[in-house]
Amino acid sequence: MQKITRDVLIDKASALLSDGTVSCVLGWKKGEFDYDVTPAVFTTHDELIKDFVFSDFCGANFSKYLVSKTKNIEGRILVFLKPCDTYSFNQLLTEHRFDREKVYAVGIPCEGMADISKVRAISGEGIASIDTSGDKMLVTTLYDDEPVEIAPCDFLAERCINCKSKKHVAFDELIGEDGDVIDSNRFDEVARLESLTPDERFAFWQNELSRCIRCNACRDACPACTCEKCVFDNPASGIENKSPANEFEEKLFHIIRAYHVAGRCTDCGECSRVCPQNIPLHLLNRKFIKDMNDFYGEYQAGAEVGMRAPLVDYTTEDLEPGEVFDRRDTDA
Amino acid sequence: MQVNEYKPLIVAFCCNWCSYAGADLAGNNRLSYPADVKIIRVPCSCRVNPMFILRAFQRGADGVIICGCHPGDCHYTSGNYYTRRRMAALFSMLDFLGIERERTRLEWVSAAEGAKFAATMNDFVETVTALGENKRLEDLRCKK
Amino acid sequence: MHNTEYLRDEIIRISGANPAKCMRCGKCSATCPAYDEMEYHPHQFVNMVECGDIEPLLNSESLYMCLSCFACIERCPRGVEPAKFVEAVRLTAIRQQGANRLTADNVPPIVDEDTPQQLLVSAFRKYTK
Amino acid sequence: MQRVGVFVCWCGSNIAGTVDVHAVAEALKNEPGVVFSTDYQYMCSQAGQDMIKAAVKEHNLTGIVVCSCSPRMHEATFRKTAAAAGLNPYMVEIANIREQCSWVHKDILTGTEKAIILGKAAVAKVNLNAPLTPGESPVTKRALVIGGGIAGIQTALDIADAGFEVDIVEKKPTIGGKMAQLDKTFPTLDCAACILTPKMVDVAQNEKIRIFSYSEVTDVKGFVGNFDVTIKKNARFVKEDICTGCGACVEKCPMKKIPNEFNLGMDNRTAIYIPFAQAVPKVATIDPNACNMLKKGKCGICAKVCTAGAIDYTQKDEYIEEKYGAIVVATGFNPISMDKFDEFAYSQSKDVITSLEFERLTNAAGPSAGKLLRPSDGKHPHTIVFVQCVGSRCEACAEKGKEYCSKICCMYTAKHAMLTRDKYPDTEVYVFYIDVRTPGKNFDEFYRRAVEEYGVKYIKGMVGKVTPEGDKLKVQASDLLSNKQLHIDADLVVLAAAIEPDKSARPLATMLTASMDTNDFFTEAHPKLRPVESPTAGVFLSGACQGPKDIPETVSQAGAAASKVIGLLAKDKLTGNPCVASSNELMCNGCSSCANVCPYGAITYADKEFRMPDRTTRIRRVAEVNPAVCQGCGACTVACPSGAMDLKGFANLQIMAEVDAICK
Repeated sequence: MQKITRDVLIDKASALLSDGTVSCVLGWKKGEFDYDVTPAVFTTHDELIKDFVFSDFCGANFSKYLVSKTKNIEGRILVFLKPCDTYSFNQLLTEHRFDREKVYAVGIPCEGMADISKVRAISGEGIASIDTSGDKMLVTTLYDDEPVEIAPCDFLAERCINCKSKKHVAFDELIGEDGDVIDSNRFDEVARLESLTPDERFAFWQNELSRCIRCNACRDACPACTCEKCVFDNPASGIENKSPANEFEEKLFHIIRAYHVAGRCTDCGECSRVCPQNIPLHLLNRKFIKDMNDFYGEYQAGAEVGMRAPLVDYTTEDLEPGEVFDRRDTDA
Repeated sequence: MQVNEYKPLIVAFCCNWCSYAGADLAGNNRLSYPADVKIIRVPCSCRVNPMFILRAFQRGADGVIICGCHPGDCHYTSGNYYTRRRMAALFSMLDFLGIERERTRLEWVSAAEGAKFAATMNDFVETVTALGENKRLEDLRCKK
Repeated sequence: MHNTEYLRDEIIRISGANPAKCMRCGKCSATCPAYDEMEYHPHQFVNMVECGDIEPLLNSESLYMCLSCFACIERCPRGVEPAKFVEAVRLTAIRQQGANRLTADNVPPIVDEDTPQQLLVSAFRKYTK
Repeated sequence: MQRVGVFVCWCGSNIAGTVDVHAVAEALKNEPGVVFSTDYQYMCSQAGQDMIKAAVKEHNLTGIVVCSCSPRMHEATFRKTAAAAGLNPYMVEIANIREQCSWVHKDILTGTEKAIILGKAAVAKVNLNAPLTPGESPVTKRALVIGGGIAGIQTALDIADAGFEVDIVEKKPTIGGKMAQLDKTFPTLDCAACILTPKMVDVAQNEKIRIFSYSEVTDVKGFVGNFDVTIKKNARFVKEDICTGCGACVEKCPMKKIPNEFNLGMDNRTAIYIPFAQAVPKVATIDPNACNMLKKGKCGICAKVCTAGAIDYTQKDEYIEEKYGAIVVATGFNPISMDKFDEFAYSQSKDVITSLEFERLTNAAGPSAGKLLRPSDGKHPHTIVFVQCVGSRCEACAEKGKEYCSKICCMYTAKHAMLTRDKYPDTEVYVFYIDVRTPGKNFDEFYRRAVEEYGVKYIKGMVGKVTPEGDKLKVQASDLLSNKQLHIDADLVVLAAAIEPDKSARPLATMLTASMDTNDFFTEAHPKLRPVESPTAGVFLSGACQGPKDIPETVSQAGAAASKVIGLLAKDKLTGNPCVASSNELMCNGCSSCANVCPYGAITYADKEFRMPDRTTRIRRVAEVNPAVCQGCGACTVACPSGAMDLKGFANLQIMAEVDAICK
């Protein structure tokens, strides 16, 4: 259950619209069901009243939308940013992907967002409505009279259980209290996989990646994947690839995608959130983050605007690729 | 009795200024290494895109080795430092996916190190031969 | 021969310092307040450790003349830390059987009422295994 | 598709001995695009080259593959051949079947097999080659020298001598630098001023040279041949063109207690001042932090006494923009601060001085008019202790000293010691050294003379402690050779302080995108073969900004830098390497990843307008590569996530085609 309510956000948005601070609002719009919330642009108070929602299903990271939504608008756009979104916001500013002057950022607190597949696993199919009671979630399905009660630890998304920061690193205005960077256990799963044998790791990823249907949802939601033209869509890139024909191409796509966002990925977890096949794609990104932290010192993409990512930097004393393995073997 | 002895296919990316010259020196000194090694000349080791490495594996390479100037000696002052970071990250990721880490290597070979070039190639070929065919990052459509 | 090398490596290991870094400037000896009391001076310590010439050091009174003031460590331009070698050799010496430099029985004759407690404690720490 | 001709060279038996050249030529005939394939004994010979030219005409070839020795050997040769045949020289690819095939493989079957594969890779690449034309850029025939010490002066004079215009930017009110502060120069002992000041006058009188004194470089844009530089001329509150340097203002200025930096604070100057008698330009400068008129609006005496009317209290900093073809960095050095060396009591006693202060003390134009007197009481010192390597070769104390050897201290200390004994034979002079390093013409002889003829006491060992006691300095030191600790009652202690690059060098390096080492010395393009060039094209290095140097070395490097500059300015146009990076602006995100890794600062960004499919327009930030600056390493191509950046001659598709051909 979010501490902040829909009404507070609508009031804020309406006030900023009416005093002319912003000309439009990037917000969440309710869909057919309570859980399929989509990002949308609102321009009037009435539209907000009609469609704006804020719930445990508002996980979408709006930062990426600013790249396209700030073009060709008069005035500024209001955007609501959860703490993790602010990192992507800064990273995109570092990469000059949108004009800061065009944006009015309101930081909002976040209690963690729900993972609908986790909810569904408990409630069963046919979810008719979702309500909240205290911090619990009440899920009514078509097949049950009584709503199923689900505790946060059972419905929170993985990325929220391992939330890395409740601190807003960028905003014009903050609603509620700011939090702190959290010492999370987000690298535990990567470390566990590292401790397996190569055969076990290969089997794990073979199983995960073979489910990929190349819907491109991960790429389309990723705030680091904002290329004007993706290499996979570009015949001149040499690796144009629209659908994975075999195991190699499943791997190729995900390795290259993870490599391209390495050092720029803020670990927002959108890739795994949107994956319809529930592939733990964030583990690939976290592997790069963990490695770079280990090899070159702690680095959080987007913590500040203008930082230099590890892969576009160097020191003369860096580890050799071979030493990387030697070190890990001695640690193990 | 095995009729066809397994021969690995090795792609070596060599920077023009040090390692390619080192390979030339190995030739000048007639220091032999297996013909399984095929060299591609690049201006600097930092020109090697991870895409090229994956492409080589896709098309049937069993091992990929990147050679550049020793750290501090880069013709372009800093190119090999970027290579070192990129390859450390990429190789570690390939290992994470369960692909044999011995199939990828980064070595610094100067223009004066013909002997090192030959020794490195001999060693790499031996290592990859011991591993056998690349099965984990192959594209069956590209197989003969 | 074997013992020489072993001793040398042990001293280097215990001290955690590296005698090869020494550039023979002698600033350690120049700065040492106990210089005149010592048979082997700080720079000689470093050199002798490097050469594996540990036996004479083990038997030298110099070990107990070092005040552990660490002026040599502070001023060495190369970070060699000569006092750590003195310390390491001293430890090696007093760790041998019956080689305690100071026992409780030694204390009463040399102590008077002005002797601070702390001095005794640190002396025990330094001269007794 | 190209029309490719393949030419397989036998190289006598060098290739043909281990590779079946006919079989290679035959096999490559079947490759896509190949319309002609042959072999010949010596392709690089005139007959071989003629054969290639003829084939180009006869078969209308658009691309050439030569299977021969290493491209490092004959690529240039065959490119010229192609050009002579009317082809673009960059339509040639070499398959290295000698050094990397016939010479390293023994068996003819394996050799032939590999040669065919290497040939296929070259064919696959040449099919994707495109004609390349090296870019040309004009050269502004004027050089900028940053720093007006002996390095900058010599460089400027040499460039001007060749007939090119040179500007010197010097941040102090006068040129001359450190050398102007020295007394005598080793090993010949001629006076520094006697050899330097005529050069300073030469600079002032040379029509080709302009001096911007009391000025600094604040911005550098552009690239080799075409630098746009902004120079800030600090307000000196004196009209430079009117001031005659008569010194009347200096005489009358009531603010007389300002520490004189030229004498390192050992005496005082006035608020309006001329640093020294032979200053160039000989123009007064008002110190705005000391002048009462500028601070409080009261005084104005200098304006009253100036008959020329040169004083202008309202003068403002002036920014000058100028174009240059080449830039020489000659920012020089400074002794490091002695504040952190408490053991030598530098901050506790006036009689502990640095060697540069000693130079001023013995200089006839110095604070004591050349008499060696103690700064504290003006008495003649009878025992002098020189300490070498203070802060040099100091690995453990990085925050205090420097890891490197400062190179010049051994010699100037020998000079100081010798001169002292020569002039004042009643003084006892000790030099404490770790090693005496005197490699140089007549250097060791000089040092030996100090010992043997002048009786300077050289003691192997360092000084551990200096304690001021009464009017003496108690020096505690070790004599390593006689294994003794020495206690000397000295009257004066002279510290040979390590030298470091001037603080202005680091920000300047950033402006120039010239690289520096961890000690802030400029890095040379190649440590052995290109010692006076920076890796950044068009930026050259002169003097101690590149590493510690004495005067003869500085002057020879200054001359070398000048000759490089002259070589550059003598060209009307610069021809670049056409194998450079270029960005496809339609795909560029403007994310700056490429610029972050570019070692040459060749990438800039511009906001450009793009027409969108929906007929609207959008302004986007996109990368632009300056082909004159880019050296073609390709670091940017891998940093670019969208693949917008590619390298001509080594394009993504070309390299991948080679990979495919090899792995087929």
